[in-house]
Formats: sequence, C-alpha cells, structure tokens
Amino acid sequence: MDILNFWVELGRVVGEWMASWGLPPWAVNLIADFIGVLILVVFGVMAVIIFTPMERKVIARMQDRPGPNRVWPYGLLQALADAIKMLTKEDIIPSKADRALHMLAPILVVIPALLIYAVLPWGPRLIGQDLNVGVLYVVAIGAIHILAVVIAGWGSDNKYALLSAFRTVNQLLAYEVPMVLSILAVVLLARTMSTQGIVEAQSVPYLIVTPIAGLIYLVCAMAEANRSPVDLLEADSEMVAGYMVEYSGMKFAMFFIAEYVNMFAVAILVSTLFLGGWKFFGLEDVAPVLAPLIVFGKSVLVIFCMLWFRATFPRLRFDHLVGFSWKFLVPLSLINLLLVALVVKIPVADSRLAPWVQGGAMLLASLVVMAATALLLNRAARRLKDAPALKRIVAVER
Amino acid sequence: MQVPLSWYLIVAAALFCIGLYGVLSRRNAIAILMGVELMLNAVNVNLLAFWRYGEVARGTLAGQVFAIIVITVAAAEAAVGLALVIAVYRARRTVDVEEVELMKL
Amino acid sequence: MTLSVSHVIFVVLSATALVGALGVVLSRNLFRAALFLVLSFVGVAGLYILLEVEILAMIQLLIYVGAIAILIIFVIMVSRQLMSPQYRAWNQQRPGGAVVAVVLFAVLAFVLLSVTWPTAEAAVPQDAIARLGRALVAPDQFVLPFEVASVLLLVALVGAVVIAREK
Amino acid sequence: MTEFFFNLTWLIPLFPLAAFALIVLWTNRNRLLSTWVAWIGIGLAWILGWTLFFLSGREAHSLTPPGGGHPVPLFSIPTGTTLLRLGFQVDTLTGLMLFMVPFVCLMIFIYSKGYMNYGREDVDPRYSRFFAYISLFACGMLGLVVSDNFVTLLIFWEVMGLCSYLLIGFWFDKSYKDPKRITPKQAGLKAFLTTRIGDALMLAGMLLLYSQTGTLTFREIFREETLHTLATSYAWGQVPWATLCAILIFGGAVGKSAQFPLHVWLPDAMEGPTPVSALIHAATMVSAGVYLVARTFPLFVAVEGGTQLAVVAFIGAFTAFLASTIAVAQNDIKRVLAYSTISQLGYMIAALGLGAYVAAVFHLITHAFFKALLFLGSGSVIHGVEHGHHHTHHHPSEGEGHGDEREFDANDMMNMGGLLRRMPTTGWTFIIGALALTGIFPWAGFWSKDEILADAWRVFTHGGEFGVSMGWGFFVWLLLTAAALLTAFYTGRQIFLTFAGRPRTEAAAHAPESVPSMTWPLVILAAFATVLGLFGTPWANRFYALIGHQAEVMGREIAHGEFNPTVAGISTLVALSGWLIAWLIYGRKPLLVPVDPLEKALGPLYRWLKNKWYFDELYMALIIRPAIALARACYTFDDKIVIDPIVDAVGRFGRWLSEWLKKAVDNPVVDGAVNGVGQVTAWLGEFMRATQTGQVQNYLLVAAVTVLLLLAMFLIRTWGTWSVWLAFLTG
Repeated sequence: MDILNFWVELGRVVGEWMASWGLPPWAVNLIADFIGVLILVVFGVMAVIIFTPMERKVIARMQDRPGPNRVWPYGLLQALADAIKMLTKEDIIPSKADRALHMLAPILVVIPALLIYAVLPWGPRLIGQDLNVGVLYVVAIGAIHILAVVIAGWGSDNKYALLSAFRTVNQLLAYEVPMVLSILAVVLLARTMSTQGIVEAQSVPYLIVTPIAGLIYLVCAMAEANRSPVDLLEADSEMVAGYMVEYSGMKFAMFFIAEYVNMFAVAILVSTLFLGGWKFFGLEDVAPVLAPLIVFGKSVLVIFCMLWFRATFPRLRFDHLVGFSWKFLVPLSLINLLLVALVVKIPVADSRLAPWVQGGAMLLASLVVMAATALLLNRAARRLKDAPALKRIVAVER
Repeated sequence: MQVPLSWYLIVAAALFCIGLYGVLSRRNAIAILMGVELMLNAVNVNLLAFWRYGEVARGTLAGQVFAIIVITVAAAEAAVGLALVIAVYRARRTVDVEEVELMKL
Repeated sequence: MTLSVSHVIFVVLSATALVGALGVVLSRNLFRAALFLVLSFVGVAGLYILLEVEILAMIQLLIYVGAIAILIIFVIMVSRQLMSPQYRAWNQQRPGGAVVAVVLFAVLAFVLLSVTWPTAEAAVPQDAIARLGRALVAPDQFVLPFEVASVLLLVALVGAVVIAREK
Repeated sequence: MTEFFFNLTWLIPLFPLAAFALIVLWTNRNRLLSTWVAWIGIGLAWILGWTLFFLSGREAHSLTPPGGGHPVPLFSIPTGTTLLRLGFQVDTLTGLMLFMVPFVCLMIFIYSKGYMNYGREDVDPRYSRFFAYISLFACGMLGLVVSDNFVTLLIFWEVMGLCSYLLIGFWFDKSYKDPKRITPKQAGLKAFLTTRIGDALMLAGMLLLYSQTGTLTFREIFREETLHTLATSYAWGQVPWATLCAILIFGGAVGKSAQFPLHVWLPDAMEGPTPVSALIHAATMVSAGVYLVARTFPLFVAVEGGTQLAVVAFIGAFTAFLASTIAVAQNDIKRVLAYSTISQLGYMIAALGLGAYVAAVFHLITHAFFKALLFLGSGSVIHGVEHGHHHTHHHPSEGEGHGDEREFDANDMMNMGGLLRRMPTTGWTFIIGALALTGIFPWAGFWSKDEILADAWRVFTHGGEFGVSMGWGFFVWLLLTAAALLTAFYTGRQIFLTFAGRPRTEAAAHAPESVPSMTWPLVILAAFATVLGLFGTPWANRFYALIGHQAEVMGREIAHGEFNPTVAGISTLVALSGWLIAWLIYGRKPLLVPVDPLEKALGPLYRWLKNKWYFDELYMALIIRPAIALARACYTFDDKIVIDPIVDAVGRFGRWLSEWLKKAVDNPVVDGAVNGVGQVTAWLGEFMRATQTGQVQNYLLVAAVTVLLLLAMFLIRTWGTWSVWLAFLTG
C-alpha cells in the first residue's frame, strides 16, 4: 500500500473489500458514493466546530480582548456548548407565519451549502464528483441559497425578516454578476469549467495571473456568504437579525451551520480557483497524501483574511453596497474579462511557454488596470471630498 | 435501457398545457408570467430531447443553441414583464390584467 | 419493456416538474406558486441532466431559479397585499381554459403516442460544451442569433430599468 | 503638370464659395475666424489663379482659336435631344482676368478688416456677414471668368447681381435727414433693377443664340462655320442674327458696366461700404460687362461693318465723355471716382467698338488696379475723416459750429483739405493712383489709355479691321481725348480739394492715418499701378502676345498697336493741361470755405452737371412715373371693371348652385346615405363589441380553441390516410 497515495488507495481497498462480500458492482458503487457523501457532509459540518472558535478567538485578539475562555481548553469547545444550548431551546413558530415555508427554509439553506462540497477538489482524483461544469454548478447552487434566505424572510411574518428578504434579492443578485464574471475569467484561462481541471491548469496561482478577478471574487464571495462587513442581510444594528429573527433553537442552528459551511466552501473555492488548490510547489506530486492538508491550510488562510476584514472594516450602507457592485465591480470585472479574452488569444509559437507568456502579459495588464482604477477612485474621492454636502457634514462633525 | 423520446415529449406537452391553463385562467399578471415561463420550459424540454435523440447522431447543436436562446428570451421577457408589472402596480395599485383596461372604451 | 434506474429517475423528475407546474397554476398563494415554479424548474433541470446536457441544466438553475424565479418572488413580495382573499385569483374563463388545456394535451398525447420516435444510439461527445461554445460564436453557425440575443438582452435591460424607474 | 492645374480650375470659384458657406453657417459668431476664412478662401483662389495665369501664358500658343481654351467639363444637362454641356475653361483671356481679379479681391479683403473697424468698439455689427457677402461676390466674378458657356456665365453674373444688391444695401438701416438723398437700401434696389434691364436683354440674346445654334458653349458658337451661319442668316430684313444677338448681349454689358443709358445706378452704389465700391467698380462687377464683350468679341465681329460695333463704339465714347463731365461737378469723393469709373469703362467699350481688343483688355486690367487703389484710398480718407469727426464729437471744441446744424458728411470733399500731412501713406498712394488714372507717363494709365487713343487714331487714318468706318475712329478719338482732359481736371480737383491746402473742418484736422491692414494694400496696389503699364508698351506688348490671337476669327487678325508720337503727345498735353487748370482753380489758392469756385463761373451748366444731366429726373418722368401710372391703370381696370364683376358673378352663381344642390341632392341623398352608413356601423359595432373584450387572455383562449379546431380538422381529414401522415412525421 502506497502511503504517499493513501486516500486513493484507501478507496480502492475498501471497494475491493466490499466486493469480496459478494455484493454486485452497482451496490458497491452506491455504498462507496454514500460513504463519500457522508464524509463530505460530516467534514462540512465540522467546519462549524473548527471555525466558530477560530473566529471568536481571532477577532477577540484583534480587538485586544481574550475571547471565550471558559470552556476547556482555552474556550475552544465553546461551539459545542453553544450547540447543546441551542438544541435544548424551545422551537417557536410565529402564529401567522406560513408554517410550511417557515419549516422549509432552514433545510433549504443547508442543502445547497453542502451540495457545493460535491465538486470541491481535495487532491488529485480526490473529489466528490468531477463535473465538467463544476464552477457553473457552484454558481447555480448558490441560486438555491438565495431562494432559501428569501423563503426564510417571507415565511417568518416579520417586518425585519421581509426587509431582509428584499435585501437578499438585491444584494445577492448584485454580487452574483461580478462573481460569475470573475469566475468566467478563470474559466477562460483554464479552458475548462471542471474544478479539478482548473487546479491542474494553474502552473502559477491565478491570483498572481489575474489579481483583479481574484480580489473581485473574494469580495463577492464574502457578500454571497453574508460575512461582515457585508452582512447586510442580518445586520444586527439595522434589522435585528434579518431573516433569522423569528428562528430559534435547532432551526437557528441550521442557519448557523449553513453560514459556516458556506464560508468554508467559499474559502476552499477561493483556494481552488485562485490559489492553486491542492498544488503546493510540487509537494502534491511527491506526496498526494498531503493534498487535503494543503487545501485546508490555504482555506484557513483565506478564512483568516475574511476574519481580518471583519475586524477591520465597518459595515457598509446598503445603497453603497449595491452601488459598489453595479457601478464598480461589474465594469471592472467586464474589463478584466475583456483583458483575459484578449490575452489568451496572444499567439505563442512554443506551446510550453504559452502559459507563462500569457500569464505575464495578463499580470502586466492587470497591474495597469488596477493602477488606473486606483487613480480614478482617488479622483472620485477627492471630488467627493470637495462636494459641498460632504463639507457641511464634516463641518458639523467638527 | 433508455427512456423513450415520447416520454419526454409527453411530459413537455403536459407542462405546456399546464402553463397554458395558467395563462388562460389567472388574473394576476405575475401568475400569467409564470404560466408563460412554464410553457417556455416545455419548449426547451422538447428542444433538448430532440437534440439528444436526433441531433447528437448528426453532430449538430441547433437544439442546444435554440434552448439557450429561448432561455435568453425568457430572461429578457421576465425582466421587461416584471418591470411593467411594477410600473403598473405603482401607478394603479393592482396587477390584475382585467383591471388594467384604461385603453378600453 | 424493462425498467431501469434511468426510467425511475425520469419518472421522479418529471413528476417533480409536473407537480411543480400544477402547483404553479393551482395554488392561490402566489408566493407558494412561485416556489412551485422553482420546483418545476428544478425538475426540468434534472430532466436535462438525464438528457446529458449538464450545461443547460446548470444554466436552467442559474437563470430560471437564480434570476427569473427570484425576480418573480421579489415582485410578488412587493405587491404582497394583492394576495389577500378579497382579490380573485381566477377569471371567468377558467373552466374553458381547463377544457382547452386538457383537450390539447389529449390530442398531443394521442399524436405523440401514435408516432414511432427514433431512439438515441449515438453517445454524447465528450467535448460537447466546448463545441457548443464554438458553435455559438462560429461565423458559419450561430453567431448571428447569439449576437441578436445579446442585443435583445441589452435592450431588455435598459428597457426594464427605464420602465421600472420611479419618476 | 499644366494639365493637372488646368483641371483644377473649378476650385477657383469654389474657394470663396466655401468661405461664404463656412462663415454663414458656422463662424459668423467669431469675427476673427470669419476674417481668416474669407482671407484663406480668396488667398487660395489667388494662388491658384496666378498659377493658371502663368501656365496659360506659357501655353498661349496652344490655347488660341480654333481650339479655344482648355476645357474643364463639369456636367451635362439633357435638354430634349441635345446636351447642355456646362463647364469651365482656361484660355489666355481667362488667365489674364485670373491675374487681376483674385489679387485685387485679396487686397480689398485685407483692407476690409481695418475698414470695418475690426477690434475696435465701433466694429460693424454685421462684420462677419460682410465677409461672407464679399466672398460670394468674389466667387461670382471668378466663376464668371472661368465659365465656358453662357449658362454658367449668367448664373455667376446673377450671383454678382445679388451680391451687389446685398452689399450696396449693406447698411440698410441707414437713413438720412435729407429726404432727397438716396439711402443704401434704395441704392441697392436701384442697382439691382437697373442692371436687371440689361440682364433681360442679355437673356434674350442668349436665347436667340441658343435657338439659332443649339448650343451655349463659347467654343461651339465661335466656330467659324457657326459664326458664318449667324452672319449670313437674317432675323428680319437686312439684320443678321449675329448683329441682333450681339446687340442684345451688349445690353447686358451696358447694364453691368454702367454704360449710358443704364449708368445711373453706379454713382448711387457709392452708398455701400467703400471696399464694396472698390470691389464692384474696380475688380469685379463693372469689369464683368467689358469682359463679356471681350469674351463674345467673335460674335461682334462676325458681320463685317455691322451695326453692332457702331453701337458699341458710340455708347462707349459717349459714356466716357458724359461721365467725365458729370464728375467735374461732384463733391462726394466717391462719386467723383464712380463717374470716373463709368468714364474709363466707356474707354474700354469704345475701344472694343473699334475692334481694339487688346487695348480694351489692357485698359481693363490696369484700370482695375489703379481704380481699386483710388477707391481704397478714398475709403481710407473717409474712414480717417469719420474718426476725426468722432474725435471732435467726443471732445467738442467751442469754435466749431457748423457740423452740428446739418448732418456731417464724411464723403464730402468740401469737408476735407490738407489731409496729405495727416495721412501721408494714403495721400501719396492716392496721388500715384491719380497719376495713373490721368495717363501721365510712365504710369500704367498712360500706356493703356494711349493705346486706345492710338488705335482710334489709326482707325481714323487707316480704317479699322472689322469694317469700322474712319468716321467712327475720329468721333471716338475726339470724345475720348476730351474726356481725358476732363479726367485730368476732375482728378486734379479731387487731389487739391482733399489733400492740399488746409483742413476745412475740425474732423479733417483730426483725421488719423489708417491702420496697417488698410495702408498695406494701398502700397501694393500703388506699386502695381506704377509698373503694370510697362508690360504693355507698344514696343514690347506682352498683352498682345497673350490675347492678341483671342479675337482672330473669320480669318482676320488684330493689328498690333503701334506707338504714335502725335497721339501720345496730344494726350499727354491734354492731361497736363487738365492738371494745370485744376491747379489754377483749386491748387494755387486753396479753398477756405466749402464753396466751389466753379459754381459761380459756370452757372447753369454747373447745375446741369451737378444734377448729372438730369438723368435721374428724366428716367423718373419718362419711365418710372409712366410705369407706375400704367400699373395703377391696369389695377383699376382689373379690379373694378373687368375682373371684379366676373369674380362676383362666378361667386354668386356658385352660391346659388350650392344652395340648390343642398336642397335637391345633399339633404335627401347624401346625408341619408351617410347617416345610414353611420347607423349601420354603430349597430354593427354594438354587435361586434362583445367580442372585443380587451382581455388578452380571451384572445388567447380563442387562439387556442382555433388551433385545436384546426388540429382536429386536420386529423379528421387525414383519418383515412393516417398511416401516411405518421410516415411523414417519422420520416
């Protein structure tokens, strides 16, 4: 048994073992698939247990306070305690709410979050299902997530919840457009929509090749995953808890789980699309057994960045948020897409050199565009600063 | 063993007729729009089924392309239609197609 | 006639689609109707996967569920007071519509069942998506409809903004 | 290369036309831009014009008849069975005109900037429009000289007519306290209508030519056989077509070149801005008449010793004398020059009437330069005096009084005096122009005028080439020599009154020298007025070499003008004595009060001359009043006696008829039908209305049912052949 290729070998061995019981092949496949799904789901849900303490601790450190520290050890099992508390809470359904929808929403919100894990690559040949439309699948599944949130908002018979549902449609649709466009840039570069194929195509991480797409995707992914500072759907200070306001106990836990599962999925997607996935300076070829760890490490890095954002930036105003997408991200991602489409058409005689030449050209163009963007933003900001209305506000504040 | 083509076609026909019924009998403009979407879906099922059972052998792609264009048209139709609904609703506080009859003598 | 897994899946999916469709036209509550619409769309997307056009299935989910259905729900939420019981959901020609729909279905089913349809012998090529992409922009194939469709989208976008904008 | 430039001829009138369009449509808000557009337009025309002039001079041998000029066809208009070929051409005569016209125009354009007070607060409010008009004017003249047919020639001719109307009446809002004095608006109208008489004659001549020859292209009309046919076929009696057409076309020239009896418009045209006067009376419009005769000269000489030449010679000589006499008694500095122009044009016409083709064109060219110089100089003087007047108006001095009770006239020479010290450049250039005009050796006027007189003398002594009788030669010579004397006299009078002595008004005392953009054109034109004559000396006559062969048709040659010491001596003597008389009267003892000593000396004759031989009054009594009276009579007849009753009767009948129709037909039949149709429609509408619910879903249901019915019909109809249909579907 090849220890360096442990995961794939393990699957093969288990399969052979089951076949030795005399099961027909389709049953073996079925059981294997079931086991795989189970692993992925459990692993996804485990994200809550891993990342809740991480978030609380990291943010606490950034805000110069200890964070949870009662539950052993160092408060790291706080999540478990919370889970137990929630499970024991009373399940409340508002009397005038649409009961069926109210019940449906928590289920519907978890399902798409977990469905995404089907196409996340953990290593060479280590993937739930290598769909040839992988990233499109991810985006499509995201649509169901929107639906679930809207249902939750509608089905609670609550003013804030309904407002949150409106916001959901607005925000998530707005951020879906630049997200798809930046993914499209990656697809153009990799010439495939399969997640596995995209990882394999990255001789250099795409964050370096097309930083614009990467950053846009990160921002959009945060908006889609409803992370602070762009968590306008549930903004506590504005609409209590948004679509979750009427949910309690187990159903609230479902939303909670979904959020972290989503966040983890997004982090893995970022690392897959832009950070090279399971590739790490050739280590994955030497020891495929380490590939999942590489992916996990990268994802943790991404999640750390998200937490960092959360701790750093104040929450945006809603019209600013939506305007930022339509007026800034969409045009920028369109320009970026245009750049990519042009660059991949650069003719290179030596096919081995092609990715390097194109990548270099792409990076150069991206830097130019970014510089131009920064310049334009600076201009706009300065103009804004000189605007009479703003001057008045500044004067009042002083 | 494959599913016969006629099954798809019958499902599509059923989908189409249900959508038609919705379009014919609903009063709410949004509901009518939903019926239209159902009918378009039925058409798409037909297109893709015919593509799978006929065109694949010839290696052409007209069915898929046509389906994509139908989806595009559906999206455009939904956008404009819903914009109209919103405008009508804002002006007249109703989206009942029988009450929107200012042009009628 | 032997039944296989794909037959079962087909039945499940088409049942989903048809139940969803019936829900759309029969439910009084428009919000639920829209959700049934989503269900129907998902069922149809499943049918597409069964037809081995995954790309169209994903587009179906993305556009129909992610955009059109959500938009419809949005408008329904905006005009939510119209769902109170004092508003009539159906018009007078409901029975007539039902009869027409049923008869039409009967005729279509009769015709469809009388015809011997071809079966799919050929397998779907591996590079179907790439070929679809190329066909859409190939000058000798579908570039013109493609461009016309994009112009249509643009026009619809601008038109929708203009129509729905508050004066 | 030559070919290439010749083919660019069509550009020449296009440049000023483009400038006109640009100014009118776009730049009229920006004065400086308008100025430059006009300058560039005429400047390009000038460059191209001189290029063509030199090239045509080099190619002179190939541009002479019978081949004619280099054709530049533009387009053809189908006229029934023939084609009317329109186009341009270049020959040596055109080249010569292209030497003169655009250059003088350019000088005038440059001058106009200063004259219209660019950059000062009293800048003309229609400044840009002025440049647009003069650009169009230049276009008209340039187009005229390059035309190769009567149609385009007439078009450009009329463009100039329009422009003269617009420009003479440029200050159309000006009015005078003196009701008798003609206003610019009236002057423009007068110029337009008077020249219109000539134009009508010319149009008649053209149409007759067309009816006889079937063509209006010069090249084809001036073919030997065509001319021969014209000369030998008779309109009526013993009048050949050639004579008739020539006289009619000459009518156009009489109008445009202000010859007796249509000369009355030109002095009044002085109401326009001075650059316009220079443009009209030196470079363009009046030259057009002479050019027309020169261009159609072959037609004039087609008939040996015909009446037409006698008419031309008589009118020219008489006009030259008449105008010079009137000029003696004018006080308006520009009117003197105007009559001088008429007189000099008379010289040219008379020369043409004697067959002295080269001399006439020579004089046309030289005259254009020195007359432009004189007009611009007088404009500069007027401008200076006006500014002097403004100056004193702003700072009124106590001693000056008479400027206030009557309107100050800056054109009046009696208000000037002693300006040579105030305006040296203007003064000296004006004097150079005057010397050229009076024909003092060696200035240009001497050579050209002398050639005319020498030719006249030669006709008297040797007989003319074209059957012109000797008597005409003497008559012309006598009148022209007398006119030369008068010319020298009134020119001297003008100089002494304007520049010599002491200022007679405060305005003249404060008159400033004009701006450089006005004086530089004067200097340049003065240089040309000085040297131009040297190209036409009898010993080395370049002009003869250039255009001498232009008029050689029907096998006749134009004699080379030879130097005649007798004639030259007489004319020089006459000119000097004119100057002397002027000096005796005005120069020796400068005037101190604005009263002409001539008035007392000549008595009634002076009044006769001052009132221009009472031509205006004569025309008023003979033509205008009768015309108005006739119109009145016609109106009365029309309105009161014949037309009105008829109209009334028709009206009454119509009313009666309609009343009857209404009762008999309309009410029972038509109304009934209309109402019936309406009722049926309304009833049908009520009936059909039920189906028009306005509900789209209703329509859709109907559509669905229809589809179902069709489907059912199809199924039922093909029931028997069901299997065939299936086969069709599956196949």
